[in-house]
Amino acid sequence: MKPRIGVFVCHCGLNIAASVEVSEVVKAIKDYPGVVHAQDYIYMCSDPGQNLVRKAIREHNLTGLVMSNCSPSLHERTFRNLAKSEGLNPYLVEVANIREYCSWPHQGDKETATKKALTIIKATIERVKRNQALTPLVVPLQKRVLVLGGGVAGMQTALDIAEGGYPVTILEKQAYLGGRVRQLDHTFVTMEKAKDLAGEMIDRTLAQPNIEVLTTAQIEGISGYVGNFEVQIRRQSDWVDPEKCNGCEACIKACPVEVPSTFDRGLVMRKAIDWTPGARPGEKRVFLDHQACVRVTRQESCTACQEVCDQGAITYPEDEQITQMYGAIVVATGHDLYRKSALTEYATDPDVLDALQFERLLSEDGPTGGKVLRPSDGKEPKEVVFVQCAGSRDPDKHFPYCSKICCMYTCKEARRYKEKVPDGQAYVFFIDVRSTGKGYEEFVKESVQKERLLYLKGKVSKIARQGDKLLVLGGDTITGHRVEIEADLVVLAMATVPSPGAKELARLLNVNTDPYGFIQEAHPKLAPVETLTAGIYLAGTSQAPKDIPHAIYQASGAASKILSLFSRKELIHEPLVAHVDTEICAGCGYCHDNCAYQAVSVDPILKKAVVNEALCEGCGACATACPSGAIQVKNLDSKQVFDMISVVTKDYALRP
Amino acid sequence: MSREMETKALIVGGGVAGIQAALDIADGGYQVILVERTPSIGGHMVQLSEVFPTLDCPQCILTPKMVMCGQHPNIDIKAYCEIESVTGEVGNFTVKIRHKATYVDWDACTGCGQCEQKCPTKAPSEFNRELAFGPRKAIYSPFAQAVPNKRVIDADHCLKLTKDKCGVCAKVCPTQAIRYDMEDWIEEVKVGAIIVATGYELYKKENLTEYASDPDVIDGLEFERILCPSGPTAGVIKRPSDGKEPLDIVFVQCAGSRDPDKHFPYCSRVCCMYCCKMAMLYKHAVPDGQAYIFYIDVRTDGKMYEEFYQRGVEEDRIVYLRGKVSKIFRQGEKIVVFGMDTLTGKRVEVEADLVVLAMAMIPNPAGEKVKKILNLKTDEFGFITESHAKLHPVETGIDGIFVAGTAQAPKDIPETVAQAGGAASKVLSLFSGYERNKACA
Amino acid sequence: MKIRLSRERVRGDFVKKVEMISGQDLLQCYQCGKCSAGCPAAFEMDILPSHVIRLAQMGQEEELAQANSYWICFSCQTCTVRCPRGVDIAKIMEALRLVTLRQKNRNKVEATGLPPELLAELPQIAIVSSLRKLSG
Amino acid sequence: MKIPYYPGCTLKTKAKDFEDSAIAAARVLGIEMEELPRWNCCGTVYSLSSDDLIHQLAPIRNLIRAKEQESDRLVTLCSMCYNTLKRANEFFLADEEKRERIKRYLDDEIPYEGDVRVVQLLELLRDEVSMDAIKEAVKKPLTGLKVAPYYGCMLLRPASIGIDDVERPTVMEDVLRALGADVIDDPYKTECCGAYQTVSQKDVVATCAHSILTSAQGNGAEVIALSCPLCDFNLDNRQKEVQERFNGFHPMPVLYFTQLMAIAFGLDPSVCRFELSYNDPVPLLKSKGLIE
Repeated sequence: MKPRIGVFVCHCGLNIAASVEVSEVVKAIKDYPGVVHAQDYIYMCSDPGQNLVRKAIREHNLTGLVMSNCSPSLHERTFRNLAKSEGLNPYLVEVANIREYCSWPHQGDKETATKKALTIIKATIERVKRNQALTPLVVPLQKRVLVLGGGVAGMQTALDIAEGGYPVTILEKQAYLGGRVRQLDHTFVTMEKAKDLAGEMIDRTLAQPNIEVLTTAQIEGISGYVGNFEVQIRRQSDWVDPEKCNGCEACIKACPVEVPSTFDRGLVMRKAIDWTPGARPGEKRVFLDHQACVRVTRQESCTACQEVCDQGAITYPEDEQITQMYGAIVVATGHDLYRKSALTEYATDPDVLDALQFERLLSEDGPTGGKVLRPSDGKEPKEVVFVQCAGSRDPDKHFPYCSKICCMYTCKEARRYKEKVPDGQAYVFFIDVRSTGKGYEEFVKESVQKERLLYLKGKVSKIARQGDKLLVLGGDTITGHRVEIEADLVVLAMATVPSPGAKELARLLNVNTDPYGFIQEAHPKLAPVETLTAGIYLAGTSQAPKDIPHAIYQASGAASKILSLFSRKELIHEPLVAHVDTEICAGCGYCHDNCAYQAVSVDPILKKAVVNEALCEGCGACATACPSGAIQVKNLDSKQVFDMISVVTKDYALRP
Repeated sequence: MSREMETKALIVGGGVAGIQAALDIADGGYQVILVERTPSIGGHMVQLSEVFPTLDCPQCILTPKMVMCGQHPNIDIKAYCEIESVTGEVGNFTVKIRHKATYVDWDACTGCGQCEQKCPTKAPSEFNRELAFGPRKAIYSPFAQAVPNKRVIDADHCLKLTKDKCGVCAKVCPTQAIRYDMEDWIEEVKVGAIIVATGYELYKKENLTEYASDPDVIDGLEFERILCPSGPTAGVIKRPSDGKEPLDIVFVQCAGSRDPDKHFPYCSRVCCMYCCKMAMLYKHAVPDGQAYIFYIDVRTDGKMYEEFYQRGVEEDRIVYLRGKVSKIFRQGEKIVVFGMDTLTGKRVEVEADLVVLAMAMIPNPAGEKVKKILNLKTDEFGFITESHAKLHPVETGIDGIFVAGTAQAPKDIPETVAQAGGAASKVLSLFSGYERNKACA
Repeated sequence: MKIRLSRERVRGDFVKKVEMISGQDLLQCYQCGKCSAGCPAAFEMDILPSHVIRLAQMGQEEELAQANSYWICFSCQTCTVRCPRGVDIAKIMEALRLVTLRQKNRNKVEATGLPPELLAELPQIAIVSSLRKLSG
Repeated sequence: MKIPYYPGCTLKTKAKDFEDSAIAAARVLGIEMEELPRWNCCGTVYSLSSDDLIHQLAPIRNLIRAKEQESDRLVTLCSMCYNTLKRANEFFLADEEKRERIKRYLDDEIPYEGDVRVVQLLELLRDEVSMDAIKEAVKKPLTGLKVAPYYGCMLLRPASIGIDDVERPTVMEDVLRALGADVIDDPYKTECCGAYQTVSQKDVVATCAHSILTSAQGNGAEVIALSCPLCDFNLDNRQKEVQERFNGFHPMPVLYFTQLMAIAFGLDPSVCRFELSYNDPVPLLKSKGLIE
């Protein structure tokens, strides 16, 4: 069938008409091959403008439209919807952008602008001639969410989605919910007990009927795409039945394995079977840590604990394997602290702690019952030095970034220390005090004055043991003097780093990470909770260091994206996707290698490329990589592109 | 809940926070009324030159969102409107909205701009921060990509409305949209939830009396307009007094912030980054120029912010000086800045061509009325108090009323966008939870 | 130069004395340097006002004893009116002067030591205020 | 209007030009400044220490003198006296415990509760006389005379006792403008002259004076107007040292604002006691036709 194309040229008020001689364009394009109708109007997007287009479609029986106006990001949808309502396939409509690409950059040069507009329109006509009528893809949608990580960010996302009426699974690696907040003493600015804060959220989470919590569980495999992720989950079975256990501790005494306590950050040793934090803060339970037990680590058949348990509470069932479909996934895997031993200029010493260890010393449920006693000899430290930026803001040796929360938690820890040891002195070495949140600056000021904290601007150069004391060599760049302190205890605000295993998880989920292993958001400003993989979102410190309020509202932000997603019956996907001519395809796999969305694979048996249309974003990277031209993007195939180029080169060939 | 819930949201304020929340809720399938006080949505973000740390232009990243709002079937933008009263409770608020007289029938206006072109009267442009460079007309649209793309008449400057002369806009309007006799009118709507996103303003320079009141001592937003490629100087860096290119430029951070004795105790959070950004953009536009930044602490604590700051120092050779500026005054052609570098312990005197004050961020005074109508709790500076600093950072303590963006506290764009999403999520949870429960029952 | 810090230093008698005489909390100062930036006498000072406060915060009595800053200070209070934290720096300067002047025979200006031609030239107001500020 | 007046040490000697011109000019505006019958030195500088009360006694006694005149106000000319008296009174009012202790040392005096207000002549002109009244009293407007007002420190700082905005005062400008002068805006008008350091640190004061004077000259000033005998000495007499230290410096006259008032009001120039000035202002004033 011969194409019957209509060309509509918009004045956009004076936006286009001031630079482009619209009437000349219409005159010149009227007789262009394939064009049966051309027309201009002051505002094609306005109601009267749209009516003109409708009338033309009917009267001239048009088979394609070239809308010559502003950028397609503005009105492509408008005119495609219009076409659809007139019974014309919307994918036979293309926009020739003669505003952003032409009239705006060529203001005051009517001749150039008019000529260029004409070229753009002709090229678009050539494209439309080969356009196919397409139908949007419909993808089913599983309205169930998987949240990876049961810290405050994960719980907040889960709560928002669950309150919106959708089922959520929280997958938590540890045996308890609450994440890092469970390890903290107080939280800054409000000085609430962290366990109260975590407790409130945990209570709400456990009470929410739409939330399923899987502790000691991890994701093992994933396939599928947005709306339809199939996820394999491995859940360690509980080897101690909490219903039967009476807490007699016989098993703990009998257990031959001793490991550093992870919850207390290695400040004390514990057995492979031992007390561990319970579901709610303040509660505890006996728990057998598979990672420490010789039954797992050395495949031995030790049953020392089972033998002494007169309640019969201990059994060793196999791990659970769960497979479940999810429509969306939220990564909220949190953070860790950089290891102290990386800073070799600071002594490896029992009295040189990282900030989380110090939190444990401050905590009532910590190894000292909340008394500040130094690990080496149990004495109360009277001179305590806090060192900020330990590994942060150190592009040469460690991390270039700022860990964001250390300025505030250091101030809080110093303040808490002084509340517990009123005759002690706290020193804080800093480079810049970054107290930028609501009430933060005021908190630092108040703490300094109330607790007589001495802030020293400068990095610490060396920390060395000297008898009973730790010698801290620092500087005060304000007076320009070197500073030496004989401290009893040193607390290092180690850089915030992603949780262990974050990189592997990112690879599994096919989401990007930044050079430090934090999950990369799709756009720092406009899509801060999305990843580039549709259907996978992020929350909390898995994305970057952040404080609790920021993590919580960001987690809600991620929930809102999912609630939006789930508000539809099914997912509609643009049909402008890659398409393989299997008779040409040689199965080389270049397309697969170049696809950022994992949308193209090579069928192992047929040795032909296969496009998962639900994942394809139509970017065309595969098409440019394909040596034979077998893979093409629909409605922008290479023939169309070359036709367009021919127009442009022909029009400009005679230019001097 | 026994009563029916109105599953429609009202958002007050059409800046990036309001836009983001509106889009999230609308994409979630619910109706949104987006009320904006000025003739166009976009807020302060569209005034900016480029945004840190990516140096994207807001025209590239925000205007598409504005257009999406304008075209979204679920979003009803009510520009040039203000909230008059609110009654009721979560699920059932009755809101009276004042449509301020635009003197232009927006149903008829096509946005062609012929009226604006012919209008003989100039007035200071709010969008251009009333800089000498960029006046607007008495009938105007605040900027080229305004959404909605409609004109309003500024009744204080229009010759027809002040002196009953002229009337040229009515003559040239091809759709006869001009209505000189238009009056404010009140509309009543019912909504189930409200998000307050009334934003910020900058503290007035005049409050810092030790710094001269001088055309060449400007605030951050004024400099954004001068830097903006589509701004009133077309991106050519000129100083307001004489249009000359400034070769020595001084940025003064914490101008009114971190000053509990005289101004505000809090940190305004974004100035460290935007000063660095503006100094970089300045340097890109004026390669011979030199930028100096006076600071107390460099607070570059977001993702890639520290790296951005280091780039400013290393690549654009920004000289950072640690110390507050004590006095700024004009001496002939130059603006003299008395500062200090506390690190060398030396006093620093700069003879600058232009001085940019990073004025403290304060709650938008135009939001005061809204806060009063809604009975919202605020801190002593007027920022809306969230119901719990950590657990409920977007709730206001009144059921069904949420807060987003800088109305709550100073924050940058990514935080604003994330928080707006958070507020939208609360509304979506509320509406969708209600509907799913109803469906189950 | 090196500073050894300890509890005895940063909470020693010197710090207490300066805080008591001046009525100011030294730690209220966050070292922004605005006082030094605007001080009209700073060009002659060996240690600028903000550094004087910094050393006082750290209890560095000896180094401060050597400084000329508070003897140069005009008590003009430019620093005081501009301090963002509301620290009355002029009072701290006064306190540092008094720490010395309250000891015996430590006057900077002696009434009997002024030459007659100077006394003849100077207005009374200069002589009285100089003696008030610079002698015990 | 009668008002008790506190002269202070220097107004009776080296700054007689200030006192005589002020009393004469004020009289034109209907103000009778009545010198306190017995006054003592105010101490010249306010004590900045918070642990001695002794320095507060002298100024408070002077306020009691005003109270004895059955007045609730006391006017000063000298900026330093103003500052010391006013601050002492503020201190007396602010702290009840200290107030009671001070009273114990004043038990030979009539009871005093801090109810005397200290005002400086400029305040009185602004708040009670009005600029219009001054304008009306002008017989010989100071047309063409380029005057840079200089406030120094003690009229303005600290902010709680300042007679005007601490950074951007305008009262002296307004008075001079009312007199018809061409007022020069100079950023150094609130910078310190070096004050009492003139006794033992001449050179420091000369450097300060140099900055202030050259800034004013750079902005076109022919004469400086001020209100403090110590500023006057440092800016006028110390020009000798300024000339010695700084090449190319051109001396300029320095006057009390009241001397300019007296001239503009057409009073006999003898009340101005120009002979007390170090840099003779007469040639300049003559050249402008302001005096014979």
